[in-house]
Amino acid sequence: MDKDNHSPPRPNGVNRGRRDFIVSALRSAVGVGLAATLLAVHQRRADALPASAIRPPGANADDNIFQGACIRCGLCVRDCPYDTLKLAQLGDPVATGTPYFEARTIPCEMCDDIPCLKACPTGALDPALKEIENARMGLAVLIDQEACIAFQGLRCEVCFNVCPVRGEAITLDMRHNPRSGKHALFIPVVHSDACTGCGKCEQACILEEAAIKVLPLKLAKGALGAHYRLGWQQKARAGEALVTPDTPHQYNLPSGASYDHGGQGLMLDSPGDAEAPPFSSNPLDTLNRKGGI
Amino acid sequence: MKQSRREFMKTHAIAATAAAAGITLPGLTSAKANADDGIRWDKVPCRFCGTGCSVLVGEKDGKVVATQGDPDAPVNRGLNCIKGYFLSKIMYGADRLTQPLLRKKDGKYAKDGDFEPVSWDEAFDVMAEKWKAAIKQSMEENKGKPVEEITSRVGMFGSGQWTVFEGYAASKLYKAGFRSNNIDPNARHCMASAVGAFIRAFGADEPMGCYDDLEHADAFVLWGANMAENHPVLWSRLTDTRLTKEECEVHVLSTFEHRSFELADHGVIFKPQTDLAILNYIANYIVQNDAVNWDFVNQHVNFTKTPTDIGYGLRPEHPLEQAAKNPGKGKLEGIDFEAYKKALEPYTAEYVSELSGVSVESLERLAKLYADPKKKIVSYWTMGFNQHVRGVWVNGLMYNVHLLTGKISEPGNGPFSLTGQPSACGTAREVGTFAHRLPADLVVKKKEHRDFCEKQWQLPEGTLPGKVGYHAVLQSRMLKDGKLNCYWVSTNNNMQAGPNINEEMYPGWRNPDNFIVVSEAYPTVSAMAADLILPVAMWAEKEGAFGNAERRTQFWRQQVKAPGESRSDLWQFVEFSKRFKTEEVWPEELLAKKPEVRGKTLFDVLYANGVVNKYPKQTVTDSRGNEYLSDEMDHFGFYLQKGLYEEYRVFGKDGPKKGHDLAEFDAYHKTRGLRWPVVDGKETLWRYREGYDPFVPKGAGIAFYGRPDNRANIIFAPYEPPAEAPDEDFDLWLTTGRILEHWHTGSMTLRVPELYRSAPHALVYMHPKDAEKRGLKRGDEAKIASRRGEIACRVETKGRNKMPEGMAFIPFFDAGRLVNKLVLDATDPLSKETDFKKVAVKIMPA
Amino acid sequence: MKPGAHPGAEAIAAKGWLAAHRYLLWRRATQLGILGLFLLGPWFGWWLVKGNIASSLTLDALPLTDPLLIAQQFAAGHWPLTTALIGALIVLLFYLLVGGRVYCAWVCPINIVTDAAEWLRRRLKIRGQMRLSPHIRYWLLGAVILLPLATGALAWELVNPVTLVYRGLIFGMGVAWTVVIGLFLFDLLIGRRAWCGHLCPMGAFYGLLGEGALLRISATRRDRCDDCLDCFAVCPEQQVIRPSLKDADHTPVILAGHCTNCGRCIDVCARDVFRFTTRFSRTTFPPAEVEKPHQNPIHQQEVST
Amino acid sequence: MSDYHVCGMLLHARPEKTPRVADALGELQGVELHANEGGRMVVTIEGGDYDTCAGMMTRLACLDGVSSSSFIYHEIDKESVPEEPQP
Repeated sequence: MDKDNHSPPRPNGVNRGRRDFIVSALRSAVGVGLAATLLAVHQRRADALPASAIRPPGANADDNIFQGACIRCGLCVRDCPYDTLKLAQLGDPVATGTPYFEARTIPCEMCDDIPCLKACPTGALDPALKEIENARMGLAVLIDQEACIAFQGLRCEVCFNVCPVRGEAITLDMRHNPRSGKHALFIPVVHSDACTGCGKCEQACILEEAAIKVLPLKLAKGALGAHYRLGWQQKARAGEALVTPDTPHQYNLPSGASYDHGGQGLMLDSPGDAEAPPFSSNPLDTLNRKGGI
Repeated sequence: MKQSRREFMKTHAIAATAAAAGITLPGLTSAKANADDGIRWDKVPCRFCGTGCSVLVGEKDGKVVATQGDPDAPVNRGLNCIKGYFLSKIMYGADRLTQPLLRKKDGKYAKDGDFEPVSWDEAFDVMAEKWKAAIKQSMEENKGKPVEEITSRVGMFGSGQWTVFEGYAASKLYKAGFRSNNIDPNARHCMASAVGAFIRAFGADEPMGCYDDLEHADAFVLWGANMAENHPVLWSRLTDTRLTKEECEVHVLSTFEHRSFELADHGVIFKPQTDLAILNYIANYIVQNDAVNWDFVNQHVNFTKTPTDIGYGLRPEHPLEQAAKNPGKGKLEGIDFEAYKKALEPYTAEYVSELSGVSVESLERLAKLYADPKKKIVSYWTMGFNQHVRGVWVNGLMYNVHLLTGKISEPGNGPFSLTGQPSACGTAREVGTFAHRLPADLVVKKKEHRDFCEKQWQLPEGTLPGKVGYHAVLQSRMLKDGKLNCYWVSTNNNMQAGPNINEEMYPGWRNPDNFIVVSEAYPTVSAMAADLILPVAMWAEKEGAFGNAERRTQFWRQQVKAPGESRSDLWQFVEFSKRFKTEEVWPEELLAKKPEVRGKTLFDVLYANGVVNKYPKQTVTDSRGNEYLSDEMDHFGFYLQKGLYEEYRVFGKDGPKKGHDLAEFDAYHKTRGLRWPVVDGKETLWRYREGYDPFVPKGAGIAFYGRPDNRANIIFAPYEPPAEAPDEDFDLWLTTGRILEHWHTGSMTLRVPELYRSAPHALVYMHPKDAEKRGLKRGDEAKIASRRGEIACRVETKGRNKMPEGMAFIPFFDAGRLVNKLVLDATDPLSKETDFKKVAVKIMPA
Repeated sequence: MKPGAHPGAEAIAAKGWLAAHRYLLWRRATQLGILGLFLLGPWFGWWLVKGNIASSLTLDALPLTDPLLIAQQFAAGHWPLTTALIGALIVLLFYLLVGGRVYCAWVCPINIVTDAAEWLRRRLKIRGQMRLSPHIRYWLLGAVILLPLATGALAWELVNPVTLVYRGLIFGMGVAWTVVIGLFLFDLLIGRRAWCGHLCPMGAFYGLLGEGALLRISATRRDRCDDCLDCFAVCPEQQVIRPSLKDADHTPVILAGHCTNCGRCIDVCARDVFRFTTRFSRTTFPPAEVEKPHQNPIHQQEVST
Repeated sequence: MSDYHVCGMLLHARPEKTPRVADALGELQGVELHANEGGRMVVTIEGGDYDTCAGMMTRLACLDGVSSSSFIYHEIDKESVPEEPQP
């Protein structure tokens, strides 16, 4: 309270006693409380980041936490060499003043030295992020498999070509094209363990409306229950069977049939061992063969 | 429109009958719906690469509104690549040229004037005046010279993207009309080495296999061919075979890792130029391990060797050229197997491994594959082999391996030289628009061939010059030296795609006493460097015919009118021929031999000669009653395309070189193309193989009838170093090439907004360590300089091409980053094809 | 103040227009100068200063951060990096020295808007006065600090007009103009100095900060005051003047934290009663002999007591 | 200028014979097979005038394997239309 304002006589002559003070204080408190709750509701709405707005690298996946850490200074916007980032303006569906980018217009170019993160004074863009490949701004998802012409068998792969982490974040799954019978499908497949959500694929997609879009992680990712593991992955990761493998199996088989336990199972006309090439791998045997050429 | 009403009548008939039979016809309704939205569909081959996919073009209200992959086309069965997907947009770039433009200063042509729109008459007047002056000077210089010596001051740079008709008409205009062999296609930059090797080994151009090899081979070996990006639909078929066929293997050899390595079971990176050594090693392995298919070799093969140390096709005064013992020599010399075996001996695994940087295991695995008689192998290559200072040799060494093992002309077994452009085969090679060729494998040097051609074209004897004309790189040099003064560039963008722009090409074009005409649809770099620009009709705006890489000739009808005053190249050549009287182009002694040509124009002699104008005006229709435009027919009053084609077809049927038969004109409108030789309407899949090739006599099994003794040539050639290699100050290799999203110089594909967005600028792909050493990182602007020029572009270290240390790659589609300023105009001295793949450069921060 | 005349008219007459607007011009120069520094980058590409008043980086070396924002961050449970902390410390010390609410007068862009509203209000002689208690801003400040505890985010920054307008000017206004117009009308129609004087939590925060400020305005020559009341008319925090000017046993120095050190009273006082000095200055000038005649009877009598 | 006649015919054939009939239809000029369900075949005949259509109908009727044929639909386009080249 303003200690030296012991209610001197006011110009309009009203003598404010303690009662008046309490009444006006109460009125202020109620008014401000109402304003605060309104603001809290507004904040709740602002926490719901629209899917098309992506935070810069290093931002916390939970946008509420990010909005607590970002003081809306715009230094990251200034240091982005590609004018990707912009500060949300009043009326944008994103919390006012916070930095975001829209992949379809200007994606993040995945700079190696992450200049935007270095510029952030408050650490809202987590300085623990050292490699841009570890950023998780979002996750690209090939949403519309009907529109994507690669799924129809055409050779597009533009999203694969532009990806800065190609081969890890996005790979081409090559499959037989049953319709044409003699062509292959080159299906782009995104891997969430490597995709940084930079949005270059969404920008480059040649369709009128991008078939591949970067979505916030919480929208894009499901989660396998911890109670279940994929057996073959665990075995691969362990490098050997988790449970001691069977001793070799024996079978009663008719002649000419063989059984491959781990593979094909029953093989009726068991092929002889692959014919060796008609020449020995040691050239001298051939050269010193009797009888000349 | 009338035809769609008929369509309704027919569908009503079907519907009524089906109803009576109680059958529901789902297809029926869609067919009806299809007819409803008023789009007329017709088949057209794709405008881009040599694969030759067929697309259906949808025309409505005079505009191409949509395209679709042609589901019935055997090559692509309804599929396209990303460029094919956008075919409907390439003709509608905002800055399309629609009027002839001439450099003028205060109303008159001036070399340094600015472009001003002019009428076609004024354009042709200025051109005719320049051409006549140059031809007059040539005729004086040729006085008294035999026909084997005469030269000319007029030239043309044509294209493997010409239609068959345009190539044939241009070839006639120049060789017969102007008596100039200085006409060369841009296929010189892409297939000349392949042509040279085909003729030397088999006596006949064009591959002996076809695309069906893709479905029958056990193994594929790619040599310097990034099929994944440059023959996308063929790569899709190759991938499908690899996925669905047991033990199918894919081996990819290249100087850097590109997208085709994704499918490679065995990827091999070798040092530039050492492919010569690797192939000799494989041949040596086959010979040492007695994997030679003796009954094939004894019956069908001769052993020869080629002169060595033949220089690099540079200017005669260049030190490298002076140092060469046999510059440009290529005469084969017969040898026996022992001599061949002895010549191969130095190429041991250790020597080649050390030279090429490829491990001995890799080399052996490759050699074992070729040597294994049970493995059917198809070898594919494109510019890696062709754009090579020893391109003819390396193509030949590839044939040696296949001939030694007899793996040739069989389903899924044989060498296959892939073609880059849609009609490098159909137009440039088969129609013979090269400086040394005539149609159907005939050559200008042989009198017998010239006589046949003169008879066909009803020309006086001795019209056709016998001296080989200026090839691509020589044209640039002759322009610069002022020996070539009138130059017409059509359907290519050589100022951006040709080598050594700064030192040779640009000075040549801007040489004041030259007059450069460019026929172009968009304001490209070549158009900017020209003196006169003629607006052209593109692709579906004209009737045309392409011949793809598997000898499949595909025709298409004109779908829409060209914008403004644009005319097809064919119209331009034939119309321009009207400006010349025979007296102005042929000397007196020639006219004396055939007096009736006196006073006639070249148009009368070359095109209104009773054969080309044999087919009267008619409406061009399809089997559904749809009617199509034909601007040339309306203008000239006869079916020009059909006349040209039918005259050209005789060369293949009755010419000295057999086995080049083509079907009649109308057959190609009813089929998705036919693979020649087409005899009694039947296509040939594998040439030289009894049963598949009608020209192989019964019981012969195989006959390389292109050669007099039906025997192919195994030609030994040694390893020789490239023209330019990295040294202390230019310490990096640079190679150039294409990417999937853009065609050649991007003049069409960069005008499609979506394609521009997917790949807007050329990048320099380099190894991260190389970048780091030079203070560069991904995304930085770098300056790339060679001894001849420099450009700047951004660095890419994580891109689609993973470069080995010491090598960089820059695509040439970006008009703002002309990588061909850096490229040396060294060529294969035999094929005269430029080596775009080996340049020494230095890279530093811009 | 003579009826019909505008406050400061006498001062202009007495010491010339320029002297009568000296601090006002200085203030506007500073406010627009700071804004100009931020705009050098986006407009001319000279990146001397990056960011905005929430947090900035000058010459890539000097970080400056708004301490109120840092306080909100602590409440939101986020521990900012040392750069932001150093920036906040520097700003904190600066304002502790020169007076917290110097921010309001010399930096904040909204001040220009509310001053303009006040000026127009006076010209149009709008009398409407909503019963707003000047203490609401302290409640609002409390809410602004506590909201992040509840919501986890800097909720106040969603609507904070000060940072909103400043950021808008530098990074793009969007619909922020509505806030400017809203505040202008709010101050013009609802009440005198409604926003800065009653509601703005930043004002409250910097006011608290300014309690112990060194730089103060002092009515050193209150003896010469002729009760023209011009200083009252222009002062945004009128309550601070009376004790120092009129209460003889109160020090002439205006110690109230609310004083924004805007210097407007110095400008408009024809008698040069006020002057910038430090809070410890006890100097009062002896009456009369220094002064030129032009004695005012009331004044004479006042001083002597 | 010739007119354009289109007729719809329904042919019945034994199911195992339909492939042979379909091949035979393929050889004929201006005849198209549109549907074939359990031996019932929907066929259209296009021709320039009455007697070509009529001739074709009789030929279809006596095709080997065709057990019965019925004539369902006929429409003529009288308007003068340029000579339609034979497919």
